[in-house]
Amino acid sequence: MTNNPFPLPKDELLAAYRTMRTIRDFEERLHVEFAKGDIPGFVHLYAGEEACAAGIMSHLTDVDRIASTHRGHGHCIAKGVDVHAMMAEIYGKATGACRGKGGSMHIADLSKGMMGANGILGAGAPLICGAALAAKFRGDGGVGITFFGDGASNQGTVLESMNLAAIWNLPVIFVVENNGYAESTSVDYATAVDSYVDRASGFGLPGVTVDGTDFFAVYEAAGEIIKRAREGGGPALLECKMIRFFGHFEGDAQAYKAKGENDYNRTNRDCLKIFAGRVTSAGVVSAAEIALIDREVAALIDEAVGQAKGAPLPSARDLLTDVYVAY
Amino acid sequence: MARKISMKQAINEALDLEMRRDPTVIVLGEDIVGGAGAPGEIDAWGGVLGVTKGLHAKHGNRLMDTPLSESAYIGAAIGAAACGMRPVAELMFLDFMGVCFDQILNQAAKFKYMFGGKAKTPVVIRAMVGAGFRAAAQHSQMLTPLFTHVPGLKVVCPSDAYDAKGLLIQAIRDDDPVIFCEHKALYGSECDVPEESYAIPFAEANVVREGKDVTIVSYGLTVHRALEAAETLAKTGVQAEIIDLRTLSPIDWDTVIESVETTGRLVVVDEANPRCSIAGDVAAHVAQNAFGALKAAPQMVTAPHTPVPFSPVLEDLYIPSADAIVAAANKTTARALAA
Amino acid sequence: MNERIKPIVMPKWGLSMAEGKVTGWLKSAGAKIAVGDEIVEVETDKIAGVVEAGDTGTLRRVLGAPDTVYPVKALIGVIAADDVPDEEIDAYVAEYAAHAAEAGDEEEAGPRYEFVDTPAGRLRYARRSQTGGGDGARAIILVHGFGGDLDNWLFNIDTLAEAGTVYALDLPGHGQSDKAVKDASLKGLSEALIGFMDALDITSAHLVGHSMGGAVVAQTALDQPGRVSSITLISSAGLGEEINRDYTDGFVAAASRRDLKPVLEHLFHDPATVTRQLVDDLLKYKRLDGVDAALKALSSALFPGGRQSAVLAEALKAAPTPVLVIWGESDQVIPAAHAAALGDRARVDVIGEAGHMVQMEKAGRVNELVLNHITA
Amino acid sequence: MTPKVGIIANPISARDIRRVVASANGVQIADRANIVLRALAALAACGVAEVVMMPERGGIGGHVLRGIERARGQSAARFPRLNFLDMKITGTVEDTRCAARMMALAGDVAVIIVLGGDGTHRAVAGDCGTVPIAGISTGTNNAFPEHREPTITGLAAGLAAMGLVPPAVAFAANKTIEVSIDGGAPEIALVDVAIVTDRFVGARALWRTETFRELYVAFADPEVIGMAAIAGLVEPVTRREAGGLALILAPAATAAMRVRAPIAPGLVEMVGIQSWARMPAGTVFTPALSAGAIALDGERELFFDPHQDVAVRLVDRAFHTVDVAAVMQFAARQGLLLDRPLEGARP
Repeated sequence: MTNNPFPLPKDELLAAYRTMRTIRDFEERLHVEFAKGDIPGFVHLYAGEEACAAGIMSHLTDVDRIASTHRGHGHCIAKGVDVHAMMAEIYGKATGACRGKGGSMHIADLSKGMMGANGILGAGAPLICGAALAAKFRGDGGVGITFFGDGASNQGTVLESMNLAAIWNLPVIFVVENNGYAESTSVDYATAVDSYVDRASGFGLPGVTVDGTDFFAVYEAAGEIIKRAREGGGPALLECKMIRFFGHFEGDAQAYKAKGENDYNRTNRDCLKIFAGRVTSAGVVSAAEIALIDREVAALIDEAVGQAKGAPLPSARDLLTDVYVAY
Repeated sequence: MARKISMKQAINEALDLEMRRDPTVIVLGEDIVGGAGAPGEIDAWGGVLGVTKGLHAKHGNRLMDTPLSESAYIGAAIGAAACGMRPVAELMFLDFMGVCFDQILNQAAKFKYMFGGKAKTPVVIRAMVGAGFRAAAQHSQMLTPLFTHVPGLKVVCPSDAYDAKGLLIQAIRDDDPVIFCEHKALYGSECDVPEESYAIPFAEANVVREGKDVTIVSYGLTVHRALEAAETLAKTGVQAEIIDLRTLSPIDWDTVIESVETTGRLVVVDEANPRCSIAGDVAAHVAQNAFGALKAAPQMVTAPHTPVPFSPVLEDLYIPSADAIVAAANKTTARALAA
Repeated sequence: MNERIKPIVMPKWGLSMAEGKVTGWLKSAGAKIAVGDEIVEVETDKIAGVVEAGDTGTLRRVLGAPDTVYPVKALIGVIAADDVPDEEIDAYVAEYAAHAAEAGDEEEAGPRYEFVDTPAGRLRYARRSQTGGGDGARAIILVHGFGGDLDNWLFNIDTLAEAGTVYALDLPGHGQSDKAVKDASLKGLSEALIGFMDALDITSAHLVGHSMGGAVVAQTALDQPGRVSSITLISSAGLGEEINRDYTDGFVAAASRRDLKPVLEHLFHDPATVTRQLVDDLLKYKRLDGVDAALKALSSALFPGGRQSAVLAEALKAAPTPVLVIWGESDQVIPAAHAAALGDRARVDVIGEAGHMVQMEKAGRVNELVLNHITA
Repeated sequence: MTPKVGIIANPISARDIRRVVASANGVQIADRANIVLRALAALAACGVAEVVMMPERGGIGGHVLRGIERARGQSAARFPRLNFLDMKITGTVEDTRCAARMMALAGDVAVIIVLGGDGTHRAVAGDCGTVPIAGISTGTNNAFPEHREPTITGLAAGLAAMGLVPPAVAFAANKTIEVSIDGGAPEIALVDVAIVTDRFVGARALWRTETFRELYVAFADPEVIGMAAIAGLVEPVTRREAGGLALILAPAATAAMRVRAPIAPGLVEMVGIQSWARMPAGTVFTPALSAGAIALDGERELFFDPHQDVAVRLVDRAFHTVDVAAVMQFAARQGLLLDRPLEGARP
């Protein structure tokens, strides 16, 4: 169909879907594998929140930098980090993205502009100010995006960074991924004024709230905000209202959620379903094309898990390397 | 060529030279220019004690005043370092680490390792350390041991202007995060410093005085106290060898061990509080690795296990004195036993 | 002042020397003294050396106490003939002290290091000429060796000024000259020397070179014979292939005091000469930006693989310039055997109990030989 | 039965993309709470004793209660009694609809004061039945609520609620536009319905003029901001006169006629116009565009595909609002707020 009413050409629509599907399958698979006991440590899953990562990262290139959260797999995949290296890292293997030294919470690939998932909530905000400052000094047009949750939005680092970004007019976008829960604590309890846009206003930053389950809502708003920042318009805040399909971490019984909440959200607020429904009903993408991506992604994740399981473990020697560039 | 300048000037010169050499070097901190946005003069302060004065005129907006917001700007310096810049961030007083420690402890120090070696964070965090300014408990601490404890960080503490310049230049060129500790009581101290750029390698202790009877290991201000003590000791026939560690992480164990193997006696002088201090670290290392060479138990001369007091009479008691060093040295020699 | 009484003073070895320590007397009071006799050992924070007699007579007073520090020019001994009465000597000593107090800061106005811009960069040099006495028209240029600087001539520059105006320069990459070495070959260094002479309007000069500096002055004599009145080659490179790689490579590689000290000990007959301060000063030099690159460039151009790349002996034999060769017998850097490389084409002196830095260790003898050679 | 006044203050409105693409602003939570306090003080001055308010979790209610508490500590009875509706809070527009329904069903709510933008007013208007609305604008892009000091709106609402002003004077009828897809339950717009080529809701706000195709307005006021301004600059139609206006739009580059219209705060854009016509009440209009999105009062809310039928219809006298200007004029003429404490002593 030549008449594409969406703000992305068809190939980019397909790419966005592939990104979201890859994140979803990656996370769903981790949920299963974690339960088997093969995966060490803490794992925080991004399933349900894919539209946010994909909608924002569709506007970025490797020159743009992101600082992620503890729930970073989605950001990594959308920013182009290799899925095989990620999976191997989560399994603690020598072939992992961080050679098995970081794990799920610290996957990074600076060559892709991914400055790391981060186990310290709110820590990415100052870092991304630095990334944006570097971009400004270099004049390379890069922007910095820092992701944080509704919980971490109460960290001083985030608020200090908004001030810093504002006074230095840094190309920084503060993205609040508001899934309603800071671990198990409701946003209504933990946040004095449930308006992150108001907080941004306090620093003179424009803020926008969008439905984070709607790829196009995120895509459009992020597009305008990123363009503005790239052109020197300064920092802004984007709040994405999202759904977390799983618990805070794997093993979380989610007793704090309402009865039926997950089922309702899976049925009615699944960003992949919403996206696929839109593009197919508009006739731009066929159901067969969607199905093909689904199959390809499933195979990719199978392969990644298989490779990760078979990959070598780090050796004792690796314990002592990579602490310093030179010491 | 060399001329006498103060440690303050030496630091200023190091920043100037490195900013000239490398366009990715930027300097940020509170009041490092001074007067930003105010109706009066720009470069009104040049840092709270004037260390960066005049650099703004030479390098313009590569020096940036920051809001009083240590988490944000120390973090920004670290983020910029991870993105190819070589920022020098001034924390003013190292005591302020409390409000930005996460960015140092969990971010800068960890990136290289946590990301499997695929990151480097060439940031320098300059900060004043040490007592003697009647600045009381929150502006006078020698917090070096807190940083040497953290793998991934390098910790430097020069004792004179020559070392300050060469070590700061090395710190800026170094690819790892460096905590650069400047003893405020030494800012005015002068010595011969070449005009040219030079870098002093890390983990290269300086033997500032040679002696055969007792090894005194120190860094920063107390190196000078140790030198005073050595003069006193010399009058009684005890020749003290004084080692200025210069860098605390990495640390030059070889020089310390070699010296102790000659003298058989060790006194470690540290302005930090005693528990888990540099003094304790050095004493333990020597005991473990050169036990056979020791003729007496190693002695530690440190600040007491108290906060830094305000009243001058108390603060003077707080800082390790030359007399205390002499007493400790005598304790390691038979002379003390005979007395 | 009584002209029959001659003072022995704390010497000033180099601009930075302000004081020195008497470490021991080699002659005791009442001993007969001849010119050039080693009288007293003095140590500065940089170097240990010996004060040689400039006069004949009897050592009438030993004033400098061992292990005591005296300022430069302080009276530490008195030489006079036996028939000078003790009262006169005591009066002299008293007067000397009073005079020294008056002289005060005068010395501060003494010669400073100077700098000159040349095609090879900005070069530092020291200049000495004696007002009255010496022959100001004669130019003498002292050229240090690999990794050295003009202070290598600490014990020579003042004495040699008796024969003319002495210049000691820092070659490119050395001392306080520009650290960039544009051409690290012998030709390049020789051109730098000619550039130095041009910049100071020195049409011709007696060239004295030590080690690598010897090869440089030899090259200059070959390329510009009209501008070179004579050459003196001290422990010189360019006379054979052998060179101690432990020294050349070790000097380039050493980054710490611990590494550098044993390397420097190769330079002297008496390894104790290598003081902590000497090592520190060289380390300070080696740390300067550009020095490492300069030394590596020179080392790989001149001593690749532990062999000297340029041997000029045959060419020198055919050249007209007068040549003096001086060597320390126990040289551990370049073998003293090379002293014979020019056969009877040159005057040769191999000095005992001296190493590669023979001009420092046996300064009196070297100065005497050079003065004779230049004024011949 | 003493009449009550209802207050619906929406904490979640006004965070749309126009803050970025233009320089729109919004009223912050704390300021919204202050607006409520000002309105409450005005209501108390009119004799309103009890107010019911929609609960929310954005912080307005808490701030208001703290304000009342502080006032109570300082002096007495500046504010009426305040109660919150007993309802489940979802944090979505459904809260607004629910509160409007409950206030309508209660029977003793005489007027509902609404804080919000066009979207909030639309949600209330759809569910408040016959209870009149007194609107206070807090949104970005508002054409419907008047911009006025909330104390005055509070006074007018209070006077009207207490029956001190005849309903014929106090309350004005308003038009709406209904949109239904495939004959389903209609959605309403208070000001305008725009048909755009986007086939997704996205960031909701309208700011890319090249996507504009059709526009239906209940009133066309050249003094207001937003899509209605396009119509207002072509042919003004007041809120009170019958019928609206329907316009066929076109890309500005190729249009026969263009209007420079303030389509959002700080955003004055060239919009191409192909034709326009009066839109009588009750007549069904069918968009010519076969598929796209439908924006209600400036926000994309619905989308339709080629196989779907879209019907657009103007409704006269759909709901009522407090006519603040008329009430205050009446109050002045009748001396409703005059007081003569020394009257008895007059000669």
